[in-house]
Amino acid sequence: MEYSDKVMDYFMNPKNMGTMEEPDGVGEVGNPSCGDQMTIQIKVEDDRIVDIKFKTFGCAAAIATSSMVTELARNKTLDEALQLTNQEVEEELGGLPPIKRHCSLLAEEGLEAAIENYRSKQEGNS
Amino acid sequence: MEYSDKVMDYFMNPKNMGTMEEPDGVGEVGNPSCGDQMTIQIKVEDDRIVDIKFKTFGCAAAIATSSMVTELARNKTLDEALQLTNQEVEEELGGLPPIKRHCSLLAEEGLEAAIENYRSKQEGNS
Amino acid sequence: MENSLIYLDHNATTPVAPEVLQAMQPFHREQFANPSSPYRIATEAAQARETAREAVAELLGCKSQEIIFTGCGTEADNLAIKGVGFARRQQGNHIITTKIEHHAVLKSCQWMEKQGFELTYLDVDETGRVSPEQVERSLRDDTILVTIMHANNEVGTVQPLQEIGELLADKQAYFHTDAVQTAGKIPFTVEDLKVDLLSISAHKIYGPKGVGALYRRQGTTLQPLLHGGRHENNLRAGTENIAGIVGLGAAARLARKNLAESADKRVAELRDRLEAGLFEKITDLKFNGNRNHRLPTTVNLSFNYIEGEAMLLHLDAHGIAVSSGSACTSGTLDASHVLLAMGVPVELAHGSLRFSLGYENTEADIQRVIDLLPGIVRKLREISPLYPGEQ
Amino acid sequence: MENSLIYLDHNATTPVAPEVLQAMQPFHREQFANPSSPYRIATEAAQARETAREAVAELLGCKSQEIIFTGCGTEADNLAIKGVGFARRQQGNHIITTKIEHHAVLKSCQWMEKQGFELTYLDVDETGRVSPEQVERSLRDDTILVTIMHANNEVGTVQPLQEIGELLADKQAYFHTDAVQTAGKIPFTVEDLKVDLLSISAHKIYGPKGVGALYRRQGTTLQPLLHGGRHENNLRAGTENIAGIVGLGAAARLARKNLAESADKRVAELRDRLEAGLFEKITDLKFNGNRNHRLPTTVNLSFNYIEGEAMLLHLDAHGIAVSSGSACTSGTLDASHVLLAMGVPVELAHGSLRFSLGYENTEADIQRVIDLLPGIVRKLREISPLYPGEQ
Ligand SMILES: Cc1ncc(COP(=O)(O)O)c(C=O)c1O
Ligand SMILES: Cc1ncc(COP(=O)(O)O)c(C=O)c1O
Repeated sequence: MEYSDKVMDYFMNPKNMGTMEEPDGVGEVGNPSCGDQMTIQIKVEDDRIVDIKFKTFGCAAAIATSSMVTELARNKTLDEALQLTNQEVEEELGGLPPIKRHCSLLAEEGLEAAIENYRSKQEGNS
Repeated sequence: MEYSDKVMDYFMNPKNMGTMEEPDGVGEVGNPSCGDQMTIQIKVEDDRIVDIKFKTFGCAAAIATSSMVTELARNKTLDEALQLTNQEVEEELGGLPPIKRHCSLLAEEGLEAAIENYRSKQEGNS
Repeated sequence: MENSLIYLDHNATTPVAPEVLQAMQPFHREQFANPSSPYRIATEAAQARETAREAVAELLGCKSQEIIFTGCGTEADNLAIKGVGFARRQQGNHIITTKIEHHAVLKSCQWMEKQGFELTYLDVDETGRVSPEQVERSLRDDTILVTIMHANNEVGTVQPLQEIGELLADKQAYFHTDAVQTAGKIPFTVEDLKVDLLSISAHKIYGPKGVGALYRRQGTTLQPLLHGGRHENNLRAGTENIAGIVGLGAAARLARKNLAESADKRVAELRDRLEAGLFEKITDLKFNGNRNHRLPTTVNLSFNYIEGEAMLLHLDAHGIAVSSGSACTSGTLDASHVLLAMGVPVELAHGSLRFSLGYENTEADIQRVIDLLPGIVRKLREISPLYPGEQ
Repeated sequence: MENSLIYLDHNATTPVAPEVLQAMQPFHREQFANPSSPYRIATEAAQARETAREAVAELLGCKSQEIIFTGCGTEADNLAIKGVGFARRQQGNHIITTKIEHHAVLKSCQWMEKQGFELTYLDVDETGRVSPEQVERSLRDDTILVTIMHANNEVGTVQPLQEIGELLADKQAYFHTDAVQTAGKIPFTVEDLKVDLLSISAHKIYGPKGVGALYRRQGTTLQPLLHGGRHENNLRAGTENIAGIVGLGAAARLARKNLAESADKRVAELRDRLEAGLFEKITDLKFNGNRNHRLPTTVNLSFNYIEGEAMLLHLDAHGIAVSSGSACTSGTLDASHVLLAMGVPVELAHGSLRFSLGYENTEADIQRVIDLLPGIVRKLREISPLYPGEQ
């Protein structure tokens, strides 16, 4: 099994790692007993993701895809962000070993969950 | 599988190999389709083997034991010669590989057959 | 890069020792003959094979005719289990093993189940140990084989084989052990363990990969797994890997020498230092295994809130090679079946590292891990949504 | 002694070529890691394994995913036969093979009979060839496997696999061939032969002993023979013998180069010279095999009135290594099952020699055999009670 240089880079030096004060939306997906869990937080202005942070428990692929999805989503509108697929995340990272593919799903789902959470709060507010 | 030096010597330079004119007794044992056959001829004087010759079709062990049995039988009385066992032949040769043990039987049986043949001719004559 | 490598994964495999490599050398191009042939150069190869067999027999305290050379430890395990199963089907249908066996044993047993055999998989306690009483309770009249590993590759727990062997002594069941992790690493003989069959592998003790052996007590009925020529007393066909076999012989001799010089004790001291150093510097650390019955080479730890592979890759970036779970099961994402059987919670099983030391490791190696790992753990815990922060 | 060795037993085994040995060297102590591990030095070992897989695939004209590395040719044969048998039991129960297979195939088939499979052992003609028509006649609806060797190790006869493969194309039966004696020695691809499974062994083509491979056409159902870790696409467990696998890869590359340079034709010329020289000087000589369909390396002759081992040992005393019958069945005193199946009378089967040449043999080697053997034959015939004398 071998990770691409880009995966290793995003894993060793993850971008957008951490938490923020008062996020507008929060997604939590995965389950530690399955080996990975991800929390993603977004700040939204004018339907656009202006800040995004994550925390991930998991293997190198889980951490790298988490970090990449936050990079890709930043500054996208919510609709654009929802278009992001795990394939795109994978491709941006130069591919993943076959047995690690499922990790990129976590990232996609995490982002979706965060947007979902933001929108349901908006509905609650409106 | 490995032969002792003595087996190799008796195989490479067999003693008493050949045939004689007018032998007193002839033994023929074995069967080419089983992989070995031996002919043994003896000349008898005063109930004693005074000359002995053999020919053998077979592996190194068959040739070496044939040669050794003729060496051991020469100058023995017929009764003494009949006491010779395949163990003795084997021991004189410094042992045989286990799967080659049966070859020393051929030599013992060949000698017996030749003495048998001599004695039955004697009976016919008397 | 290789120069500065700190290798702490000796339970996965070891480098071939220089003296082993040298012993093997003549058998590639000079004494290369097929030892089954009757000519002289073949006889030399056959003699080298028998000398190696004696060396292995001496290591295990058995007769050299009781050693069957195989192509790896896995093959030795498969041969023991399937070989006994098919040979003794008349006598019975029941096989006992444990939940923490290496996959070579576990998957062989599962395959035997498909062939109609009945299997009992014994539980272990939280230290990874089987209880002899449980073995006794599981025994049936139709039990033909009990197979329990000597020491576990992941956590290093050593099983009470002697006690189990004693209670099997008057039973019809054969007793097999996978000693791939113990042969040459801790001193024992097959008589100590009271086993009928015992598997070893060369590459775990500074020998070459691709060669193993099965000890088979004289009179133990066995069917071959590889059919063909009459090699290895008709029990394992295939032109003998003479260089490999000679390498296993040399590795066995080296292991005896190392044991005689208490190399196992020295490595245990280093291992203890590593363990103490990490416990001192890292919080929320869990020890996996049995401190009283353990391989001298091995320590397995779970690092709460973070995942094993992530730690492993950070260490790798510093030239330190360790394992998370068993190397043989990577390629799977399941948590270690051994840790789970010991009752380790799944998250903690995912967060485990195995350090397995070898004779060439130094205090400096250990110190470097103690210096580096706490920072890596801190960094990964910061990324982890599970980490509550320092309490 | 070794310096003056004339080695004419290449069908039994070959010396490891210098370039093969060199390719293997780094994988004993430097790149020694277990390729299943996720750290960097392990990845290098895994890459070396995949490069070797590609080299083997190129030699056989297949995809690299279709290559399964094994511990020897025997294991590849056992894996093919038992692996298909157990995997396809639902589809049928009948296996077809021939009477002249290597024991690795023959004994595997006999074991399958004990497991309840039905076997057909095809006859061969007096040249050692199977007829495609007979294969066709033996096919049944429940035939799941046809296994026919590519070239026989004792007499070198090459089978009409392509014709057989064509008639099996629309049948459910898989087609396996033991190509241990042909891979790397004569040019072919798996597509030429139309086979689904094909066994090879490194040590027959200047590679190391203890490593082989099975080609398995994509989609061909197979059960593993060695259960355990997920190595080799879940089809062959056991820590990979990386040095050995790299050696097989290097041997495959060397074989391709040799074939490209028509080394097979050169060796056939030497072989023909040997054959002609012996026929010229020795009476009552019988050729065993098929002059039109034969391995370039091999000539098998029966010397009337005398026995093979005796000749062999005389040649050995002169530093010439040949074989009488198959090296793998020595340790038995039965006459070659191959020669008997070809209708050779038992005495003549006992009196056979196999000369198998390699790329390092010279004209001088051949000339020495032609000079020496007639005297040896004469001497042994003088000892033989069967010899009628020169007519
Ligand atoms: C035709 C044939 N098949 C199979 C084998 C077995 O190969 P290995 O010795 O590598 O197990 C051999 C040689 O021994 C052979 O000549
Ligand atoms: C306990 C145990 N058994 C069996 C094996 C299998 O040995 P091999 O890799 O030589 O097939 C291993 C190592 O992989 C092991 O650690």
